[in-house]
Order: sequence, then C-alpha cells, then structure tokens
Amino acid sequence: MLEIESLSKRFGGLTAVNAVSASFARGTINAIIGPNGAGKTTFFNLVSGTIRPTSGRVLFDGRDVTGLRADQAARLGMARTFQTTALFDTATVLDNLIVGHRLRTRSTLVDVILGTNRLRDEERICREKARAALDFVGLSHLEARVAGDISQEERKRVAFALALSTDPTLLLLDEPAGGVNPEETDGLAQLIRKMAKSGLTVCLIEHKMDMIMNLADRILVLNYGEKIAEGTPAEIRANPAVIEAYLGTEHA
Amino acid sequence: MKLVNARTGWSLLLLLALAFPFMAGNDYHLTVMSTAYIYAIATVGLNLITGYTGQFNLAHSGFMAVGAYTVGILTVDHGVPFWAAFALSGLVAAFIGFFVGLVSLRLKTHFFSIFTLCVGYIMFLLIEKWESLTHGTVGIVGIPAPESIGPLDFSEPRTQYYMVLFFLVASLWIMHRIVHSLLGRTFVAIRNGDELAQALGINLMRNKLLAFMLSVFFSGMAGGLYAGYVRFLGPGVAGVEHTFDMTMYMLVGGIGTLSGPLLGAIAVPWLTQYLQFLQEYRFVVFGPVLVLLVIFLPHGIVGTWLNRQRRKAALPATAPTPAPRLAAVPQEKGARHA
Amino acid sequence: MLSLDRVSLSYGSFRALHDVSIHADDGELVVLLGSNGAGKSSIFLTMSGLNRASSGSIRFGAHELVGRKPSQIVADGLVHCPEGRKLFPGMSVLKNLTLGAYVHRSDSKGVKRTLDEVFELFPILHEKRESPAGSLSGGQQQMVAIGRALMGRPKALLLDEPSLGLAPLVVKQMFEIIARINKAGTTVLLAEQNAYAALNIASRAYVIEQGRIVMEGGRDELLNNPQVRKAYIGA
Amino acid sequence: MELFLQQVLNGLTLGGVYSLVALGLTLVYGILHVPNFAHGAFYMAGAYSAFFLINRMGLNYWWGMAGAAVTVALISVLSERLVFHPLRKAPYLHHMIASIGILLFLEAGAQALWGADFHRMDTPYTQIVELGSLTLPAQRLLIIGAAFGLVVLLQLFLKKTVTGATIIAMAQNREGAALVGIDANRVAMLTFAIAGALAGMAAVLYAPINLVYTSMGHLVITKAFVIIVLGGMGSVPGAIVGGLIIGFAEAFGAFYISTDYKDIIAFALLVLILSVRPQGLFARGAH
Amino acid sequence: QEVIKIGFSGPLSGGAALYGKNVLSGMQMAAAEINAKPLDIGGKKYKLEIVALDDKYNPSETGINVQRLVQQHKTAAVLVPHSGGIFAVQAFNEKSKVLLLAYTSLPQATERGNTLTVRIPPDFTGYIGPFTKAMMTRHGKNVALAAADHDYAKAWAAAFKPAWEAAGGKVVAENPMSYNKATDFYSGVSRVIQAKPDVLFIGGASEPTALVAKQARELGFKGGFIIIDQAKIDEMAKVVGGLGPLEGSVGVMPVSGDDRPEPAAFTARYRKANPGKDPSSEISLNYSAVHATVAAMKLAGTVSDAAAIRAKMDQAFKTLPPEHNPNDIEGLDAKGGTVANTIIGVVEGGKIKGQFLRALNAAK
Ligand SMILES: Nc1ncnc2c1ncn2[C@@H]1O[C@H](COP(=O)(O)OP(=O)(O)OP(=O)(O)O)[C@@H](O)[C@H]1O
Ligand SMILES: Nc1ncnc2c1ncn2[C@@H]1O[C@H](COP(=O)(O)OP(=O)(O)OP(=O)(O)O)[C@@H](O)[C@H]1O
Ligand SMILES: CC(C)C[C@H](N)C(=O)O
Ligand SMILES: [Mg+2]
Ligand SMILES: [Mg+2]
Repeated sequence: MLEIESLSKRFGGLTAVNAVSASFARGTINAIIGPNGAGKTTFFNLVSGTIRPTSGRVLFDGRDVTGLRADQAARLGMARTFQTTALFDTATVLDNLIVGHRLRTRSTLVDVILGTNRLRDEERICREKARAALDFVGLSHLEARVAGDISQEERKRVAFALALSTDPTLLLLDEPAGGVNPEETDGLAQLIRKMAKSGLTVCLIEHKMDMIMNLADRILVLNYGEKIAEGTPAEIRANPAVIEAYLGTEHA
Repeated sequence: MKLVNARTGWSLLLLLALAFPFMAGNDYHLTVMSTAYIYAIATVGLNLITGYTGQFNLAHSGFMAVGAYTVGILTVDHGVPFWAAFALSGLVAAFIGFFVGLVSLRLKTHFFSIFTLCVGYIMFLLIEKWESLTHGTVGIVGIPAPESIGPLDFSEPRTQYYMVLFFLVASLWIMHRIVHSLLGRTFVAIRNGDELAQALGINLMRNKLLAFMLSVFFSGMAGGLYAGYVRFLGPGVAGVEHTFDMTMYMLVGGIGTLSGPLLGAIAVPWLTQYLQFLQEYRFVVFGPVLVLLVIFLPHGIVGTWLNRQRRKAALPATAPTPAPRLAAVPQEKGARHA
Repeated sequence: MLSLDRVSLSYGSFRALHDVSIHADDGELVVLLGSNGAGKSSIFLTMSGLNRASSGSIRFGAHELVGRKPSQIVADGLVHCPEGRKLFPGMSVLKNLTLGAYVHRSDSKGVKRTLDEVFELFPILHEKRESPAGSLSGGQQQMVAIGRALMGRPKALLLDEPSLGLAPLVVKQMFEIIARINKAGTTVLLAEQNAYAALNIASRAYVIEQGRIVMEGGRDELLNNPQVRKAYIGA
Repeated sequence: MELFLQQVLNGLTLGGVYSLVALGLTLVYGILHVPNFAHGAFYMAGAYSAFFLINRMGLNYWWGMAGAAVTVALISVLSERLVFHPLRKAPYLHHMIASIGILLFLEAGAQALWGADFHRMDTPYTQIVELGSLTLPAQRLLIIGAAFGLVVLLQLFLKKTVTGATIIAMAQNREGAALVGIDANRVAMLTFAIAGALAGMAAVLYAPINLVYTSMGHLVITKAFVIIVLGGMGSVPGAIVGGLIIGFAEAFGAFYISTDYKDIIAFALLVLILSVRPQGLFARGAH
Repeated sequence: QEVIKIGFSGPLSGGAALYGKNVLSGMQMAAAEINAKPLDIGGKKYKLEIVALDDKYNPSETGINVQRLVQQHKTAAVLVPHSGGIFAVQAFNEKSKVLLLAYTSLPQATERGNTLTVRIPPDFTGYIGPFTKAMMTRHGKNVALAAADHDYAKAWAAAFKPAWEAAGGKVVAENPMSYNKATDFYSGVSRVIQAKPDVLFIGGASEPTALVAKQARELGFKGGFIIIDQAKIDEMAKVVGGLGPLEGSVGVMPVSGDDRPEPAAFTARYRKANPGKDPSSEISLNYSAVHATVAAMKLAGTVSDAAAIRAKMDQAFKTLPPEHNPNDIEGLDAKGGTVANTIIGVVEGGKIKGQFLRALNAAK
C-alpha cells in the first residue's frame, strides 16, 4: 500500500536519505532501524509530507503523494507520532483527541455561525471517535486529565489514540517505546499488534531490538541514509552488514 | 452545571450593561464606556488570532483604521449612508487581511509579530501619505452620525451607547460560537502545536488565514463604529500603541478566554480615567502597575480563575495537583532547539 | 563521598521526591532504577542545583549543596549530564566541549589535555568538531553531552539516561565508556531504563518509585531479585 | 558623485547608530527570547544621563558618555532583575507587555525629572571637515568611527573571550549553560548591562546632531526591531548588516526617492526580504 | 465664593507633551492673574480654575476628556490645542453646550460653521505675502519647500506655493519631511539643497526646525529661511547656537523679542513666574484666550451659558486691556477666528527686526 521509489533528501551537503526504495504491505508491521543519524526520522518526515524530498517518489495506495503537505497526507490516511511525543499539553486528553478527527469533518465558518445540524452532528462524531480511540488504547479513565500532566507511557498511548482518531490506514510511529520501561514496552507492543490486527499498516522506528524482533513482519535497515538491508527479523538478525553497522555481535 | 453558571453570568452582565446608562447618569461615563466597548470589540477580535490561534498580530490597530477609514471616506467623500459604509468596514478589513495574512502567516512567533508591526506601520504611513484618499494628516472631518433607524436617533449618547453595546454583544456571541466549535478547537490546536496540528490533517495556512481574517473583521467593524462615534479620523487611529493597549487589555483580563479581553478592555480605560489626576505622571504609576500585573497575574484575572476551576474539575480529589503549566498563550519555541 | 539525606522536592503543589536518602562512595558506580516519572531526573536536578530541595540535605565532599548555585556545584566537581542533552545547538562541537571546561577556563593546558581524552573516547566527535552540535544525530549529540560533562573533570558524574534513543551498538559502547570513566576514578551516578546493562557495570543500585526509594542493594542482589527482573529487566 | 558619497556617509552614520541599538536588542533577545520594547527608552535614558552630566554637571563629552553607559547599564540590569528575571518562564507576550510598562515608566520618569522640553547636548566636535567637495561634520565622522569600533569590539568579545562565549551559550540553552558551571544570572545581567551600555553610547553619539527629548527612543526602536528581524533574531552580524541596510535605505531613499516615503521604503524592504527569507538574513537553521 | 472652571485637553505626555504644557502654562498664568484680583461676574464672587486633562494627542481621548470636563467639572469652556481633538469635540460641543477654544490655525476649525468655536491663533495666510516679498527681494526667486509633513505645515505649504509663483518665483524642489518622526534630516536636506535654492521654506516644531536649518547650513546653504509660524525664531536660536545661522530669515516675531511695551512686560512677567523660560506665542495667545473668555463671561453676566459667552467673545477681545493682549488681537472675524496685526521678524545683522504685517501687506 506504500511504495517508496528512490527517495532522497539532502540538507546542504549532507544526504540524510539516499535513494531509498521500499514497499510496505497492508496490515503488516514494518520496522525501520539503523544507527543514530541514519535518516530514519527524515525518512518518516518525507513520507508524511513534513518535508519535501529532493528526489524520488512516494506512492500511497497507488497514488503519487510526493510533495504533498503533511495535512494533505493525513487526509489521505497517513497518521504519525513524533520522536519526542507531541501532544497539546495544555488541553485535556479528550480535547486533544477531539481535534484529531477534525480532518474528517466539513463544517465551515458558516455552520459555526448558523449553528447548523451538520456542525452539531460532526461535533458529536468527533467526540465519539475520540472516546473510541481512547478506549482502544485503554485510557478511558484519563479523558479529563490535562495532557501535560500524564506519565510518559500514557503520553505514548495518547499519541497513538490521537493518530487513530484521524481514521488512518497507515501509521508511522517514531520510537513509540522510547523512554518507556520494559514492562510498559510490552504493553505498547501489544497495542501496536492490536492496531495492525484491526487492519492498519504500521511503520515504526525503534531501537529496542527485543521488541522489534518480536513485533515486526519486516525490517528495513538504514545506515548513512542508505538502505543496507531489508527482510524478516530472522534475516536481519543474520545479516552481516546489519550486525556490523548496528546490532553488534551480541544480538546476532 | 458549569454551563448554567456561565450563562447566568453572561446574562447578568448583559443586564448590567443595559442598565448602565440609567445608573451612570452622565454623558462622560457613557462616552468612556462606549469607547471601551468599541475597543473591546477589536480586542475580542485580536484575542482570536493571538489568544486562540497563537499568532500575535501587531497590525491590529491598522486594520481598525482600515475599517474606520472605510466609513470615513465613503460617508464624507462619496455620500454613502453610514450604515452602508459600516457594513463594508469589516469586510474591507478582512479583504486586506487576506493578502496581509497570506504573506505574514508563513512566519512564526516573533517574526510574525515584528512583520505585522511593520505592516501596521506601513498602513499608518499609507494613511498619512495617501492624501487623495485619506486626507492625510488633516484627517477626515465631519463624519455623519449613524442615520436614525425608526425612532432610534444615533446622535444621542444613550442610543449611541446601546448601538455600540448591540455590536459588542453580537461580536461576543459570534466569538463564543466560534471558539466553542470544532473550528475553535482547530485554532487552539494550531496554537498549541502547529507541527502536530498539521500532522493531524489541519491545513495550517487556511485555518490561520481564516482566524486572521475573522480577527481583523472584528477590528474593522470596531473601526467603523469608532468612525461613527468619534466622527473625526486621523492617521493616529492606526498607531501601534493602540495594538499594545489592546494586548494589554487581553493580558489583564486573561488571554485566550472569552470574557478576559472584555473585562480588560473595560477595566483598564476606567483605571486610566481614575489615574488622570496624576496627569503627565500617571505613567510613572501605570507602568509599574502593568509590570506587577504581568508578573503576579500572568493569566490575567479571568484566566487565573478559570485555570483554578479547570484543575479542580480535571483532577480526582485525591490526586496531587501538578505544578501549573502555562495555559492559553503561545509558548516560546526557542527552548525547543537541540 | 556524595550523599542525599532525606531530600524532598516539590513542583508547585506536586511532591516529586519524598525523603530520598542515597549515597555514593568515592569511585563507586551507583545506578538509579525506576520507571518513567519515578523521580530519577528530579534527584539529579536537585543535586546539580537546578531544582531546589524543599527539605533535607545534600553533601558532596565538604560542601552542603542545597542552596548552592549550579555554577558553584560544577566548580566543586559534581557534573550533571542531563536528560535531553541540553547542548548549545548552534555552536560547534568543539565550542560545546570547551565550554564544558568553563570552570577550568584558567587552566588552558589542562583543558587541552581533557579535550584530547574526550576525543580519544569519542573519535567521531573529533571528526565533527567544527559542525554545529544541533546538526548531529541523536547518538552523536549524546556523545557530545557526555564529552562536555567530562570536560568539567568531574569528581562525581551524574548521568541521566545516557542510552536514551541510542542504537544497540552505541548503547553497548556507551556502557563500556561509562565503566571506563568510572574505573579511572570518577564516582558515577547513573539513571537508566536499561537496567540490565546498567547493573552489569554498577557496584550498587537504588530502586525508586513515585519519588521514594523502595529498594537498595548490591549489584548481584538486585540482578537476582525477581521483582526487579520483572519490572526493570523484562526477562 | 559627491552627493552620492554624501549619502553613503549618511547611510553609515544612521546605520552605525541603528546597529548599536539593534545589537543590544538582539543580544537581549538571544537571552530572553523576547523583544524588549523598553530598549528605546534605554536609549533615551542614555541621552538624558549624558545631557545631565555634560550640560548640568559640566563633565566633558567622553566622561558624559561613560557616565551614560554606566547609568543605562544599571537601569538595564535593574529591569532584568526586577522584571524579566521573575518573568523568565512566561510566554513572550508577557515580556512584551512588561517591557512596555518599563518604557512608559522611564519616559514618564524622564519627563518628571527633566520636563518635556527639547534639550541640546553639547559636543566638542562641532567643526566641519571639508574633504574635496564633501562637507563632513566631525560629529558624524565620530559616530561612524565609534559605532563601528564598538561593533568590532563586541564581536571580538563574543567570539574570542570565554565570557563572550557564555553569553552565546546561555542564548542557546539556559539549562545547559548552568550545567557546565556558567552562572546564568551573571550572564543575564552582563548581557543586559552590555545592551544597555550600547544603547546609552549610541544615544550619546547621536544626540549632539539631534535633540534630547523623552520620546526620542521611538525613532530608533521600531527600526531596531526591523533590523534584528531582517538580520535574523539573535544574530550579531545580522544586526550590523541589517543596521546598514536600513541606514542606507533611508539615506538613499530620502535622497533619490522622497523623504516622504523613506520610512515606507525601509519597512517595505523588510516585508520583501521576509517574504523571501522568513528566518531573516542570518538566522541559523537550528530548528 | 464659587469656582468657575475652564478645561484643557491636550498632550501632557508623549512626544507632544512640551507643546501641550506650553499651552497650559499660558492658561495658568492668566488664571493666576485673574485670581489675584477679586473676580465678580453677574454679582457673584468667583475663583477661576484651569482643569487640565491629558489626551496624548489622541482625538477619541479628547472627546472623552471634554465630556468629563463638561459633566464632572461643569466647564463652560474648554481649550483644545490640536486639530484632531478639535474636530472630535466639534461633533458634540454644540449639543453639550460647551465653548470650544480651538488653538489651531487650520482654517477648517472655524470654516465648518460650528457656532460654539473660537479659533485662537490668527489665520496664517496673512503671513504669506510679506514672507514672500521679504525673501524674494533679499535672496532670489528660487525656493525649495522642506517644511514638516503634518497637517498644519502642509496646509501652509499648499497656500504658500501659488503665492510664491504668483510673485514670479519658482519652486525648485519640494520635499516635506517628518519633523517629529525622522531620525535624521541630512538626506532630505541635501536633496533640496541640490536644487540650488535661494530660499528654503521650513517649519514645524521649533527644535527640529532648527536642526533642519542647522544641517542646511552645514551642507553649505547660504540663502534665507522662510520659517512657518509654528516654529519660533527665539527657540530655534537656542538650538542652532544664536541667531547667526538664521541670518536673513523671516518668521513671526517671537514674543520675547518684541520690544513694544506690552509684549515686553508680558515677557518679563512670564520669566518671573517661570525662571529660565521664554514665552512663545503658544503661551501668550492662550494666555489672552483665557483672559478674553473670563472677560466675555463678565460681559455676558454668566459663567455657564456657552452661547452667551461666545456672543461676547469678540467684544471681550476688543476690550482686553493691552497688558492681557501681548499679541494685539483685535477681535474675531465672522466665523470666530481672531484677527490681529501681527509683527513678523526678519533676522538681520544678528538681530530680529520686527515689521507690522499690515503695513507690509499694504505696501505690497
Ligand atoms: N533539518 C535538518 N537540517 C540539517 N540536517 C538535518 C536536518 N534534519 C536531520 N538532519 C541530519 O540528517 C541526518 C539524519 O537525521 P535523522 O533525524 O533522520 O536520524 P535518525 O535516524 O532519526 O536518528 P535517531 O535515531 O538518532 O533519531 C542526521 O545527520 C541529521 O543531523
Ligand atoms: N518541571 C516540572 N513540573 C512539574 N512536574 C514535573 C516537572 N518535572 C518533573 N515533574 C514530575 O515529577 C515526577 C518525577 O519526574 P522525573 O523527571 O524526575 O522522573 P524520571 O524518573 O526522571 O522519569 P523519566 O524516566 O521519564 O526521565 C513526574 O511525575 C513528572 O511528571
Ligand atoms: C501652530 C499650531 C497652532 C498648530 C497646532 N499644532 C495644530 O494642531 O493645529
Ligand atoms: Mg530519529
Ligand atoms: Mg528522567
């Protein structure tokens, strides 16, 4: 469902992503790993429209989405979370999530001023979507809390819920378990699996190998912006190039 | 429960406002109040882009001037009736706001502010220099009072007061609708984090532009009222100090709240009236008062109160109350480098 | 000798630390374990003077640190390498490192020597010395942060989650480096999520939960404690 | 040709003074991340202090300037301690309004002390230097020389001294600076002191060819803001280049186009440049 | 003993504060003199008080202030020294029944038929002919316009230009400058000097006007200045360092330089009350305005009926004792503007030589 064709991004003299091609199938969990600075986050930014590629193409459901803005990409069904978990810290958890579904609504200023039924319906739907997403990640009890006040793991979950509330078909998760302890990491992994089961395509960046090896269907390895390997966890674990660049001997 | 409270509060306020002319008993009080209402309308507009959307516009009084001059020029030079000209005042401001917004809203934080500071200054200079259109520094003299509607004669201070009050109430009502709707949530989302908002499918430019145009629409309309109320216009209306004044009203009352800017826009002019006895030295007092207010009541009067309410409602009684995190104001981004 | 005696800390009305007492002898490597939000960073921030304890005392050598300014604490030889790195993103790597030796600025020879040591420890930093620190990748920035802390020639080093966001290979190197620094005589206090790796190089550890010390013990004791294994090692 | 050179000279004079004021503003912005609208009032305070010292106490021009630099540095540091320090965690809108409070206070205070009258500041350099067909008032030459001398000194201080580096470090990460042992308060005060002193000296340089009055700061402050945005906020070279751009735009605009429109020209220039380069000319892409 | 109040709303803070305070100081001097003697109007004893409010030059604040003066202080007359504020007050002063003492020489202030307005300064158009003549004969036919760009100066320039051309002169450059807002006049001045004018037409507030003159001299200008009446030659001399640089210029005769007995006595009185300060025409004209207003109250026998007071203003000016009328105002014209035989001053040999306007106009 997501095809990447020879995607590149240069920052001044540095090529952060260099002619990477890849393809991700519907309903699968795909991991992107690689040393720090390998270009993983940049890769996500390119796919999700946060920054424009220098060259290459991104095809989403067969449609060329290269160079679309992030909001346009989101409307097509791409949702993402950020490496440093971004939430609207000053709003309550539920309010965070209600905006999440805004992109699927059509109410305009006119609806607002006239107070039309459409607006009322859509506001209800947004609220329902928000509650459903919160329920999905198992945090219904937190809906009235201010987002800035909840714990790191809860933040990660709310970020998932926020992504889910946009009704996506593709989820891009940047280090979803970063800064989360092993026990909680397991919980998050289960949640990711649950999302894939529900039909979502998941791409995630992670450094936690135990989690990745158990979770991912396929793994893509980047190093210095280039793809150095791609395959199942088992293949990756045995790949000498990956071991040398990233895993080290211990994990092999 | 909370809604009922808010509603009774607003109704009480409205009643008070309606009764004010009978309690005030003299035209001076009415003049102060009416002028305060006019600036309150503009401030409520400013609050939409600054308080709710997080883009601090310093050209706001420029747009107020645009609205005012729309009325001034049309009525004095082209014989257009006041109400027709007034109907255009907000629209013309919003129209110009469209182009200004298109360029300026690509900038963030201070860049946007200083950019709009310059835009405001250019507007001021244009008004001053473009004599064939604006009468330059001489200003527009003899703007007619709003024509009477039926038995309502708008050259009387009392009817003028009610006229201005009417538009203030209408503005607040519309603003209330906006900020409590999905649209308002969209604006707030942009304020709270534009990168995240965009990732959630919110078109930043379109929404910011909409907020900007709405905001200056209110400003233009306030300008139109100003023209019909003061009935003389000089380039000074566009002066940036008026934007600073409005910002101060917002901050004193509570930025990013509905009633805060209103409260500020009414309270501060009265305070300055009471400080008049100090004459030229009143700023020796007023300046430090302002500083103290900003330091000790950073969320403004309404904001401080609301925050307390919100925390109380959000937390289970047993949970510890976390440290207050700043609400309602565009947060400094500089610290996020690295 | 570094010790906290019944230290409490509040953020506004929220109490983040409750009577925390810990200590580290000279040359020891002590690990702080705890889940997110347990209060590890808060302990460090209180020690380095960025947060002020509401009660209790912190002693380092001959000094009482509560109420002392961060700059004085660094000069005393207690250096904190913070979570989130807090580098100077627009300055070159070299400038970042040099500023790390701010308290030794009058001793330029010594600074040069420490700098060479840091470059030896992190060769990549030498390669990147002229690049702005902000343009480095996360792992490289982490190295700059540790390098910068080392430039202060600490007697005791506080490392807050140095492995956060690092690739496994780098994490492994990181722990080796920490062990080396410790072996060279620096007292290290290490806060880590990666409990297994941390305990492996540690002499003792504390477990902290919701702002309280709930467990204390030697390395092997904790490594073999089933509760600790379940909560923090995950195996 | 002479006329052209004359305008170059003018551009340099204006640019020099603007740069000095803008430099202080940009330094303070670097630390505070806040536009300090009171900076124009600092400039005004500098002129009044020197006026008082020179015309009333009979000190010579240079002692007057030194006194003004010290006085304004003090005012600047005081406002840091009393106003901006307590606000350091607040959003920038708050600083802005607080700085306007300071501005109102200082202007009203100056009027209370010295009245609303215009004052003239004396300078020993009243001669006119004739260079070929160019007429150059000595004070203007002095402004150019001193302004650029100060700029160079400041740049050397920031780039070559450790104390200078601490200012930059603070600007980039306040906590990080504290953790390497930099005393944040000291650096903040130092920065404010430098900014204040620069504004004071700029005023004393410029006042003899202009007037001393309470609202004299308004003239330079808006332009100083334009300059630091133009140059990239927090950027020292940006403040200098921006100062020169605006100085030249004004001098040449006033001469070749129209005095009436020279301000519009300066502001339009900013609008134009920011439309093309939203971060200003010299901003680093640190984000 | 009751109190009558005359209001003032003008700039007391901000950039125009000096101007506002000067106006006020003239008013207060008159009030002090009036209170020094028993004041008897319509058989009652009164004390006069000037109530001053700051409006920062902002018309809408002038409106508020005047309402306040009328409602709370019951002033029958208010003095406003800026055109914007005057126009704002004219929107309601007839309805509020308050006499507006308008200190502006913009003709529009009285042109629009407001029945309760008195314009205090004489119309500036009277100066144009004599100024033109004096400078054209002395220096030549080429003039460059470099006055300020605010309403008043622009109106002046607009009236001056055709008159100069009609007298056979030529306008070689035109470059109005923002005297209040510009940081530097050098470029603007060199722009007009480049056109090699014989005469430079300048003027705004005295101090910046002086800077313009000074910079023109520095740039080698040798001709004469026509100084519009807002700027005062004596105040300018303080800035440029004596009358030397202003040699060969023409402007209104400063009150302090006028050696006729009444102005001289007035100057002496003012200096005594305000050590170190010279009275400008802002001060003397508004001083007279207060005296005239009180005189009109006496004549009308009322302290509150604005229309009745307004009706006696002409007579009041006509009967003002000379010591209260240093500018020699002769009365009001049909529209409410003052009429005076002002003297103009020409700087000659380091002195200001006075000449009667009317004499000059007649000689033409
Ligand atoms: N906006 C930018 N400007 C310049 N260089 C950039 C920019 N963004 C990223 N880079 C550079 O591109 C390279 C790849 O960065 P990226 O953030 O994609 O790495 P990453 O694989 O996500 O690393 P990590 O695991 O540490 O998060 C790095 O060298 C980084 O410095
Ligand atoms: N500046 C602050 N204001 C309010 N609360 C804070 C602040 N900093 C930390 N806290 C709260 O204090 C508690 C302890 O936080 P701390 O950062 O010390 O935990 P930690 O153990 O370092 O966690 P992590 O593993 O996530 O780094 C948390 O509940 C956190 O939300
Ligand atoms: C010279 C003065 C009589 C003019 C005055 N400044 C005005 O506003 O009209
Ligand atoms: Mg990354
Ligand atoms: Mg931590």
